[in-house]
Amino acid sequence: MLKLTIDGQQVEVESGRTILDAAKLAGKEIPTLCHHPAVQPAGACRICVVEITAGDRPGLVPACAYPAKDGMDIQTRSKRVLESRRMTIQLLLARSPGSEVIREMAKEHGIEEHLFPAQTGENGDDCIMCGLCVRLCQQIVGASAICFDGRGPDRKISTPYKSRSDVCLGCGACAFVCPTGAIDPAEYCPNPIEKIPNEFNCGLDSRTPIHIPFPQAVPNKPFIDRENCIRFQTGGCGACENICPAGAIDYDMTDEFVEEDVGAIIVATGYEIMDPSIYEEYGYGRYPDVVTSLEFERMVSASGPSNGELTRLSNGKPPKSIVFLQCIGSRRETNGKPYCSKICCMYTAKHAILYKHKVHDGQAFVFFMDVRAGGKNYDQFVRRVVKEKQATYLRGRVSKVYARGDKLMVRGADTLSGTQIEIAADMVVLAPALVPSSGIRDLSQKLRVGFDEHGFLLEAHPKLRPVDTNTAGVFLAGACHSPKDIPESVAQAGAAASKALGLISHNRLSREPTIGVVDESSCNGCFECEGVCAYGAIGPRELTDRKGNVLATVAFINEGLCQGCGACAATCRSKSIEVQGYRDDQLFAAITAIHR
Amino acid sequence: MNANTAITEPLQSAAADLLSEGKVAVVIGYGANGDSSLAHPEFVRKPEDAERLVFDERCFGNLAVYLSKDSIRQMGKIGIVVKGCDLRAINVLLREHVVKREDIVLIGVPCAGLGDPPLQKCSVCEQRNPEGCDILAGDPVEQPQVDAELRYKDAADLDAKSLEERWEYWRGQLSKCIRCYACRNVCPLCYCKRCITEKTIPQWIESSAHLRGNVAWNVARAFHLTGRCVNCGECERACPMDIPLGAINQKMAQLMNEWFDFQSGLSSEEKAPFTTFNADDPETGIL
Amino acid sequence: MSQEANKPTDPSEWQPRIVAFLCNWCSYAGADLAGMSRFAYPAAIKIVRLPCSGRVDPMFIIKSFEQGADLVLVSGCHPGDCHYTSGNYHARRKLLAFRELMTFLGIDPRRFKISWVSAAEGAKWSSLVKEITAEVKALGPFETYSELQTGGTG
Amino acid sequence: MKSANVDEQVLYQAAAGWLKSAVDILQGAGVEVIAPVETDPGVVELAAVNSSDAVVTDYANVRLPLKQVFFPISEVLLEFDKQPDSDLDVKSEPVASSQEVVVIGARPCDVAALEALDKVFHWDYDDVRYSARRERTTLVTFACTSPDAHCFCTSVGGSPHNTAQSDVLVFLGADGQAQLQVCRDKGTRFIERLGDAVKRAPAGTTLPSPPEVAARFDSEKIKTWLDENFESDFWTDVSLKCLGCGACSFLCPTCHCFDIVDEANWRKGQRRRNWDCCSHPMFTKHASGHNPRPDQASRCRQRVMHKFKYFPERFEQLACVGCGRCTRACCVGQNLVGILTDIEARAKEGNDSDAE
Repeated sequence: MLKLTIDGQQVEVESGRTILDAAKLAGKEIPTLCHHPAVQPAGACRICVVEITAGDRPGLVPACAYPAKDGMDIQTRSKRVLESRRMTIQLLLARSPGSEVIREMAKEHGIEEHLFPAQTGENGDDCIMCGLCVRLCQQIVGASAICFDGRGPDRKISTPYKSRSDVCLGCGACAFVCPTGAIDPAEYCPNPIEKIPNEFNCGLDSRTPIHIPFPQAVPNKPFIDRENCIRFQTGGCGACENICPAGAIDYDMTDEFVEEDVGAIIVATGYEIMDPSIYEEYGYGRYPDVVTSLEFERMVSASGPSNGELTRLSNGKPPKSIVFLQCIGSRRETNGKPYCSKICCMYTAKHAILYKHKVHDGQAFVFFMDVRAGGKNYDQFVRRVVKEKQATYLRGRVSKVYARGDKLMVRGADTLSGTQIEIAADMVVLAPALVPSSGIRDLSQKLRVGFDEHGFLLEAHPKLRPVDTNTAGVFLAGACHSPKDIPESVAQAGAAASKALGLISHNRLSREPTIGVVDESSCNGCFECEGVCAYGAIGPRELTDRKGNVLATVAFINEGLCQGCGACAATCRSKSIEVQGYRDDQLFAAITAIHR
Repeated sequence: MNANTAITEPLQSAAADLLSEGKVAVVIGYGANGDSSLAHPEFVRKPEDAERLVFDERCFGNLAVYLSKDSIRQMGKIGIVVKGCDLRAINVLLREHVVKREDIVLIGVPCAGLGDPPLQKCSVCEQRNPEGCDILAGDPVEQPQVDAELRYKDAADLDAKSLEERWEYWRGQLSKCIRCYACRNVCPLCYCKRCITEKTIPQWIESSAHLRGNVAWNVARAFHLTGRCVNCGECERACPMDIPLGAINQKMAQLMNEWFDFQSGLSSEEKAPFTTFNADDPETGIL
Repeated sequence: MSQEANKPTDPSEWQPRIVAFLCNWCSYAGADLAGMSRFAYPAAIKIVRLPCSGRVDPMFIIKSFEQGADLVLVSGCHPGDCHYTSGNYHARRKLLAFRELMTFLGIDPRRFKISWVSAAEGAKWSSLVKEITAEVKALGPFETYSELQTGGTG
Repeated sequence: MKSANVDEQVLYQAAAGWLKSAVDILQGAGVEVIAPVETDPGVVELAAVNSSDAVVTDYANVRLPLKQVFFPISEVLLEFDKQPDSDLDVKSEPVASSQEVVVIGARPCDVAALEALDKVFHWDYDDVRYSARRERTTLVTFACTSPDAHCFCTSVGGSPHNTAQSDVLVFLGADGQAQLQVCRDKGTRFIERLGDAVKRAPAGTTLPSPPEVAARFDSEKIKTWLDENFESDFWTDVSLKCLGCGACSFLCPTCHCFDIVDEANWRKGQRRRNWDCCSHPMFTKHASGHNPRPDQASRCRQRVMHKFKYFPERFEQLACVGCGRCTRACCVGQNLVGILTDIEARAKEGNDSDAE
């Protein structure tokens, strides 16, 4: 370990580290521009200069590149240091007079007068020629797509010969690390730069390939989206590995299939919202200010893409009037879903309140078919919104949303007053129908659970077994079963959990006796029965003699899984399977008894 | 009877090798059976007996039927001589777990067709050179293009008749049945340890050789083979009363082909039509 | 039709015997609903309840004919609605093939019906039974089959 | 069967057209005539005929043996009925109609087989159905003219001209002529019925010599070997290819095993007697599940033992007439003569080794 003193404070660092590293450990802030922890230091911008007063050759050195040495005494804010920095900033101000970052830095260093005339035009852009982007593209991305091009005043960061590069990946890392935000990779990237939409925020902002999927994720750990990660695409980068202090990044980790034997399965796959763009009259997808309720939810969330600031996507201004449209696709027999999506009335009332929190002088309107506020305190909540004039409730449907100037004109009927009305809105929020998760049909086939025409999973009995499915051991919770709000989902999940516990907490399973039984003496072991079993209840069983020699492999019906449909019995040519209660001899007797 | 030496010789040496190397305990093949019009099954267990094996134009039998017999299986691993048509039956046996592929050695013999005039199955045979065998005895024969129309000709001829004519025909044919069950016992796919006719509680199929019992038996037989039968024609050959069982099997095979694009025994992997389904299967005539 | 079904039957009139194999969850429930909804239908039909149409073995149908049925009906859930997910799909394959086999042997396929009746289709059940009863009455007794007992070598 | 051998076998001559006259006369007298008819192309069966037109004469043998006339494939023994408002009603089927039957055209081997059947069905218990049918039936046998390679009647005590159990043995000549040899008194009655259609053959008329049927084995030697070889690997070897179907037994003119079944619903039904067969595994299976003949080897052995050992021991005759049907019908080329000559060879080998 090396011992050194920074601004009079003792600090210990490992050998091989820089003065900047040591200063960070000591909690001393040194401004940087061309520095990035993942990139080899270059000391290009000279903003990080510090003064060595003892322990080495005295003088000004760039902290980012200069190695820490044992016994060094370093000053980070000495007069010499500050003068040097100020001069550097003055030069940078001349080069990049428009850069917010440099001007902010100048302000921090008390610079009021500009010593040098500001460069203009091409020679005075935001690029401070620090070359961080070039180093990054070479060292980290591994593409070496950009370089310094030209000499003197013509010097510029660009691709060779300023032509569009075919080695540029379009990853945008250069723009990402640029300390002054001077780079637009689109200038030289042959491919359109596609930002990765942040799924959790409905694509309203973007995310990095390595990311934590959403704020309350369990486990709350980042993961790498391989399709977008440069490391997995080109083998380059590795920035996250380089900077992760815990060394937690392991590119060799692969997806794995984990097999567990379980006694019960609870399906809680939730819902998605239907794409409202199929209803052209509402203009979703055509007008940026027509958003879904889920997008609105993110927009007003403090952890959302705009940190809770509600602005119009078209022009960034706060929406002064907003219209909420209910039942978009729900309760619609033709070209939609016939069912009520159940949660929209309540969340829309909530959204109206949230809107008023964000835009105090805004005006909210809600077009509704019926307000369905069945639930504890639900109706009171909606009435409060109406009474407190948080929103104007209009009973009727909207026929058309169209743009006029920068306004969205919402034309609809108010059936209570019997009038046609048109509202000039800044934002329109749609409440689309809830639909089951898109993979539900595949899953239901795997679990052998039925689903209705909309894809919601079927319960065993609508009144008596609302949490069970017809497949023993599989239970339902939440919106995979039908649209449900949070309290209902929680209640059903609790019920499902207790059903599952009830099932697995006994040593023996009790069930209805109408199940298939194999006559092992005549079973051929052809396993055609296995093919027709909808429950995967049939498997092989080896018949052995006393010494353990296998005499035959015959079908075995798992009593816990069999539901007693009898498809196996009808398929068995040797009649070696009987369904108890519907045995062949019983049916034979029934058939012969019919005829006198 | 001229043994086909181009096949018989490599066949004998292959069998002798398999036996002397201990790769199989028995080779099921055909034996000369004197000057009979039918080469009989031969079970060779010693290399020196391999010379008893022949292949000629009298090798009608489908030896796959022996793969499910306990008396043969007890011997150990089985080498079996198969024509292309027989191989289809073995594919079904493999699919239905009657035998394991590793427990048998397939000695394929090319076959340009048997019978004079050629058997119906031979005239539409698309497996003259059995594929996927461990050993192929003799050189491949030419595989002519087969007119798919002819594949189900016997069934189609009967289908062209009216319902009443067909009933008259089958009434006559099924009346002859003496319930000897030769059709069942010769069928490589009728390997049930207990045939449905032998189950007495309940007795679905009356054992009496009256027309009612005969119809029930023949319907059950045909239905149990639907989607499985490889149309090897052994049932019809074995029937001492010359009932044209092949036409019934053909009819059901034709249906499976038409409805599900399925021909039995072409692979051991494909699922049998009655063990799977498609949501958009044919549905005509359902109320 | 419904009036006819409500009329007391003329004892001298020949009554067909229809055997129906119904799945427990759809068609049997549909027949139940027909009863609860007071939809009348002819009494010629005798019902054997099964868990699923997939339980039907063609032997059931043959045995019914042997026992003197003039018509056999198998009814299950509509495709996609099977209580057991896929029983009716398997039944559909087998029973349609079985009907083709019957037809090929010259046994009148009009004597064997397949239908899908859901638990909600009480009215369909009632009209279906009326329809097939009328049809089998027009066809008359199933003599092709009833005479079989005396035929054959024996 | 109440048709005793005649003291002297008288020979008659019949001109062309005698067969037609015979059928007409018999039908005129209300007699049921059963004769060989072509049922399928190339297939001849015994069946009731209305006229002589359908009767064929140029055939080797009928497919189903003569036994079916006396011992049908399936016959009703009794019928029962229990209606809700009445007592159980059991009706025994009439044993046989009293209608007279003449079978014209069975072959001598099939007819000779009746000797074995007569003994079985008449042994400790008189099978009234069989006996009644035998009693009402006259057998006018056609002497065999075209034995084939599978025929071996001469090895089991028969011949193409065997008269055993025949009432009349007919030697068909060219152009529809025939010589009729009366063997039993029922035959005499048959000849009387024919009236002018036949006349006594002049003294010294010779019968055609029987066609050659080579002797294949000595049944005595076979029995000796069978006596000592109940347990032998031979049975396993010989049964390997046997698939256990019933074709050989069902077509055999002497096989006579049967099963009795009830075919009923819960109100009424029939008790039937059906042909059965010792090759079928179910034949000996006990209700317990135990099967004393558990494999095809023991079943094959039973079939040979029964015909060539047990039956001769009990009835002093073989239960085989050498018709060769079993060999012709076998779908795997099992050959009874082959089995028997193998046995004979083994018997010789045994003797030789004993001598050493």
